[in-house]
Amino acid sequence: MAKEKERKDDRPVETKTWRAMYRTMVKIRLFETLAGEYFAAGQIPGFIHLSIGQEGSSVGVCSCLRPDDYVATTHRGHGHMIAKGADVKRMAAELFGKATGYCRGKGGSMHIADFSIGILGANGVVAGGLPLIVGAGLSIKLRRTDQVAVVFFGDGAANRGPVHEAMNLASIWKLPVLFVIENNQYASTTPQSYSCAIGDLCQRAAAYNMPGYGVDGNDVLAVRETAARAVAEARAGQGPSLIENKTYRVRGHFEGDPQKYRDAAEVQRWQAENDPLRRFEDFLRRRGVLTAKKIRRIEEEVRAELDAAVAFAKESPFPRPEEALEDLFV
Amino acid sequence: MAKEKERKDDRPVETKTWRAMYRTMVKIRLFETLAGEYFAAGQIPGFIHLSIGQEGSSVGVCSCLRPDDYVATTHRGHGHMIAKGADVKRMAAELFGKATGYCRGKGGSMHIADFSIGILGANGVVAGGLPLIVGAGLSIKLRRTDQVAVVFFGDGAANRGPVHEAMNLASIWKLPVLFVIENNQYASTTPQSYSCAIGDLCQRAAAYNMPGYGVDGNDVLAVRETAARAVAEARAGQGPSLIENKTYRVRGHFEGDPQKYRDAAEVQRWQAENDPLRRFEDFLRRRGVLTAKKIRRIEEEVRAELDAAVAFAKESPFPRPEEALEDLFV
Amino acid sequence: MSDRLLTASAALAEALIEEMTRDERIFILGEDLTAHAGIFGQFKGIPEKFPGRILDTPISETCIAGCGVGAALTGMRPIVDFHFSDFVTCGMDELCNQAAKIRYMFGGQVKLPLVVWCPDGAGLRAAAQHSQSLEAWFVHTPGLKVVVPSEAADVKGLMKASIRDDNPVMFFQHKRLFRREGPVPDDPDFVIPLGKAAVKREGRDVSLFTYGSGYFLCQEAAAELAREGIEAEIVDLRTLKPLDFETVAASLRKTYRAVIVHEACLTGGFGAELAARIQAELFDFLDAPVLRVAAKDVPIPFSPPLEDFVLPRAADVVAAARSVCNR
Amino acid sequence: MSDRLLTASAALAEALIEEMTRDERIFILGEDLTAHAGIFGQFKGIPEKFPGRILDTPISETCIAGCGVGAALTGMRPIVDFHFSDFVTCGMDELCNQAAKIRYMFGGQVKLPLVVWCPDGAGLRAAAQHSQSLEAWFVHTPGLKVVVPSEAADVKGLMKASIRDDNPVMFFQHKRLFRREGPVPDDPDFVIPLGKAAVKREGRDVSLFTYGSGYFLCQEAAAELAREGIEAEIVDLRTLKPLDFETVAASLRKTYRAVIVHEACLTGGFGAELAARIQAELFDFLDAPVLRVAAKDVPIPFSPPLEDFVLPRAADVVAAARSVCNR
Ligand SMILES: Cc1ncc(C[n+]2csc(CCOP(=O)(O)OP(=O)(O)O)c2C)c(N)n1
Ligand SMILES: Cc1ncc(C[n+]2csc(CCOP(=O)(O)OP(=O)(O)O)c2C)c(N)n1
Ligand SMILES: [Mg+2]
Ligand SMILES: [Mg+2]
Repeated sequence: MAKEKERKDDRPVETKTWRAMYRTMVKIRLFETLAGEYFAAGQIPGFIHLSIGQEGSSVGVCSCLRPDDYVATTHRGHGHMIAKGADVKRMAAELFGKATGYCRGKGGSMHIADFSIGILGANGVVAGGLPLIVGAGLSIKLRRTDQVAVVFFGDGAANRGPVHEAMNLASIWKLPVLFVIENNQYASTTPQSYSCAIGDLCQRAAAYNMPGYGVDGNDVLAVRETAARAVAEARAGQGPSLIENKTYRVRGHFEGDPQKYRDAAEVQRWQAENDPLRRFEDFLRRRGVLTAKKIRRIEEEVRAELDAAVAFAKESPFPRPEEALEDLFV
Repeated sequence: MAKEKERKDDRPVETKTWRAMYRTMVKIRLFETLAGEYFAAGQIPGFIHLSIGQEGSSVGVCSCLRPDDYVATTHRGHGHMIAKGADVKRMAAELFGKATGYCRGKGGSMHIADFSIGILGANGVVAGGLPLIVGAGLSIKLRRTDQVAVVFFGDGAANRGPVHEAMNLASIWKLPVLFVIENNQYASTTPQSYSCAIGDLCQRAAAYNMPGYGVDGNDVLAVRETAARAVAEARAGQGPSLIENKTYRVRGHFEGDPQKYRDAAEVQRWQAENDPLRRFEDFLRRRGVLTAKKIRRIEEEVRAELDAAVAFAKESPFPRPEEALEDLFV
Repeated sequence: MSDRLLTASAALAEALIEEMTRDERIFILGEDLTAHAGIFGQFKGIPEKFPGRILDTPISETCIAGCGVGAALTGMRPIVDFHFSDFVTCGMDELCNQAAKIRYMFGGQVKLPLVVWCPDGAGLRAAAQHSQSLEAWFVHTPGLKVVVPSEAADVKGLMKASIRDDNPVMFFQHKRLFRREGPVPDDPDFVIPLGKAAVKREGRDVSLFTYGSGYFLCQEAAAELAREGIEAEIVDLRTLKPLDFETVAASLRKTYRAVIVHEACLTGGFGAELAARIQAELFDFLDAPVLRVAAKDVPIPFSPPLEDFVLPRAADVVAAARSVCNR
Repeated sequence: MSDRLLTASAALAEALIEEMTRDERIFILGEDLTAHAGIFGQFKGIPEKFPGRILDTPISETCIAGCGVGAALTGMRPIVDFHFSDFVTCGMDELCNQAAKIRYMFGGQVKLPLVVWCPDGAGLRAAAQHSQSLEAWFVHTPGLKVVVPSEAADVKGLMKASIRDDNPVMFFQHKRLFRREGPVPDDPDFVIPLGKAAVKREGRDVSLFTYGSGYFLCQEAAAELAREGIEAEIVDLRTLKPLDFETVAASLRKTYRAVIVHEACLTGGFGAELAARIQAELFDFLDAPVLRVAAKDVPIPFSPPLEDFVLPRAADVVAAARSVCNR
């Protein structure tokens, strides 16, 4: 928690927003925890990637967005969905493969979307969201609205070619796009320090003539501050930014990952010292925005909401087999 | 010619090398000129891309290479081929579509190679050579030789995704690769200033933790100096470099290009003031390495060689139709 | 309303101009579009008429394709110019893993009105990497429609239908046919619905099923066959996915014999799919095997005698038709 | 020499270990290979045995594929691990415009000994972007060989042959079959030549032509059919390109009936090519149409009832076989 103390608490108090952000972080944490449990229990088919420990990034960024802004997310996208305002009931149902899920059971964890709130979809292809978000940015520019378009991607994704094309294109056209790298130190089994020729991914912004910000991704307010600035610039027509939220993947790459590539001690250290949720909680308590009692209430409310979501998912029917033939073409 | 004067002539005289380089530049210039003429006369099928005005880059770089070093080139690759030591007879025959050509008529201008001298091929796909050259670099490293691998590509190519992946990969593995951008100001109809978010493409090297050099590509000795350094570092196991040779495409993108995207005056200015061949010639005369008479002799010799090459190409037979079914698999 | 003679290129431009006038959401995206109105001049008039709605990109096929997808998902109706169809390889993920799957895997939440315009085909001595006909890859990718027009009128009518379609459409137009003229109806409402083949020549002896450049081989072949007393019916499929199998079946039930003609290489080409379906669904109507005429199974070589040898010729169609008729 | 029971995964590793021991030029390249010996554990033992010859890459499929090509051109014999076959879309240019064409377009100057290992197939609830069977794209790309083993012994024998081949080979291995055991000869010289199919069950009534996971459906179906008195012959094609059409023809000439079975979606799949050839070359031997059993023409959906519905089942093979036999 050391890092928090260094920070001067001179920010104007945004009680309502902060509380909402906190609640969202709790919701993500609990959603992911439950998803892990139901996956382990064999009730969620396929495979799932959890974002526990990365709530600072999703909530920090999405707290700056409007419902009509766009977000493209990743295989590790539950947190972004919830932070953007998705319905956890329909999310849970989708993970369970049910007909009431966001995608009527066709997508699963790796392919959820809610176009009604601007979520253009999770993506099973690493870095797959970047070209799409440039298209969304171009669309905004052509339609002359002041929306912004945000893409989340990982440190591993950052080494794929489409990233280069997307950042260059967004820059020459000054599109309202935020490129948000969630550098959680690993891409599957591969440490970021191995896969990338430079230490700070945000430095690559210079290659595209856009601002690049390296942020403590486990400090949700630091993320929010940076994102707010980038969003404001994007809305004002000043073009794209690159934000690198430095964070840590606490769980395995996927649930069930044997994780031979790292020590358990490393994980524990991050959890103990640098949990974005605990850090924010401490901050809010110190600032008097939340009390232990209020926190408990939030936790209970969120728990109730998620229990209801899981119940909904469990009780929902599977799709009928023939529904597999629907939804291909308009 | 102004630029030449500013340069202090304090380089050690490398008479033999300089003469050879000059001869090669003359050969490229004449080869390209003849190719243009025979194309216009309808004797070369398909379409061709000429490198007139870019001889400083090809000859400057290749003058630092050994026969066993690798080169991957582009759709505009005649100059690289000749600079690496290719046989103009077999090149001409290939352009004419003849059975005696490098590729037995299967490749044409856009797909020539001479693997016996390390030329891994021209490429009809822009930036197609970059992933291949990283493979060549990796192969060198695994075989523990001190070869180097050079890829030429254009300012337009620089915006393609494979460039990003290739530069990152070459850097993390410290492969003996030279990435040589020939920034000739245009990619087909598109000015470099439009297509790229930053002015100096060589700056992108920083995103991959490798040295990046911006060079006056029409000063063949400046190119040679930079390439020599990068080659030496690569051979010594110090990893890749990015060199941006700033030059100009004097001809249309392809022969027959209507060129509505630029003024004839712009072209004339470059030709008049910044022709790499004329600049080098002047330099060599000033330094007493060549006299007008010697120059004339070189030109005559090259002309004779190329006339013979064209004659060879013309006299050679076309491949038999059924040969189309050969060469697919070993 | 009468027909005018237009080149395939002019027919394309006319379709685009009409549709872009009708619907502001349509725009065109690709490399080198504005200076010369497309590298083949195929967008003549559009840069002047619609400034800001035809956009030059850097060389970034992956992002261009993805950009089309993203714009289509957010209220626009993009047309992506792929420069040469050979470079679909550089946008394959965006086309096949994104565009084709997005509507389906998200449970039908969204529509994706995207046209991917791919100039394809050989015959220009452009060699292996600028001459391919790759439509079969996309026919094998659920979620994409695949259109391959032949004549100028088809180009116009099918492009208009493709633009109006709310699904991703791969539109292949043959480079060597851009300047070929054909009659085009003078009617702004002239649209050819996707999934409708056309019987372009009636005949009772053999059905020639074809599309794209193959159509012109069939025309030539049919004239030759007629001289020999064989009346070939030519069915121009026009859309490969969805496929108008009814028209195919009706023709076959009349002729009992089929030859399929396309320029893409033989093995695994669209002809395989069509032959497989015909023999499966019309087995008892077949008096002879369904034959395929296609390019030989090699990359397209550069040298004229080689390229000519590899590509299918009208004579090959004649020979195949003769052989099924004389069985 | 006797057979041992090995999983398909162990058979793969054994092939690689034997070949890597034999030839120093062989190395493996791909994402996440060393920590867990491949993301499916398919390279068990290799990271320890051959340090420096199994290389982790960043997520860069385009460059990884191209890297394989470049290394193959310069004296090495690389094996590229494509992580999931679905991501071939990200290396499509390197595979289809480079690897497939380089030898040909440069007039045979060079050889290109490259194996591209692609774990493919559905059934793991991995949804649309991690479940595809894309072999047909590559069958339609001249210059590539295409191998799709089914049983553990095939995996081993075909991988060894692929590694020894001097041409680019696309090698598809089904993810759901990694743990499936089968007898594998205990002979280091056991190699199955590319282009040789295997008659794995003899039968006189109907030929089941299949490969990869389809083989196990056919096995199951054949047992069921036998109970009904129908004796099915199972031909495991093993290599799709080059195709062993002789073995196909021999079987068909015996049974007069054919069903083709694969997991890739129906339209434009490899079954189309095979059906087209069979009916063209063996028309007079066919007592019934060639039927195809394949996945339905949609992306692979996530939810178990949906995925199960889309994939072909043994019962579908039984029904098809029955229908051609009862004609
Ligand atoms: C193009 C592509 N390559 C490989 C994969 C397999 N894969 C899925 S997630 C992943 C690691 C991604 O790492 P990163 O981008 O850092 O995201 P994180 O998982 O850490 O959130 C890989 C290799 C994929 N889905 N897509
Ligand atoms: C992937 C790909 N996209 C587009 C093209 C068409 N094309 C051929 S050359 C060229 C321009 C290349 O510009 P640059 O890289 O600057 O090289 P230059 O022609 O200037 O030498 C284009 C767009 C291609 N061959 N390959
Ligand atoms: Mg990561
Ligand atoms: Mg250029």
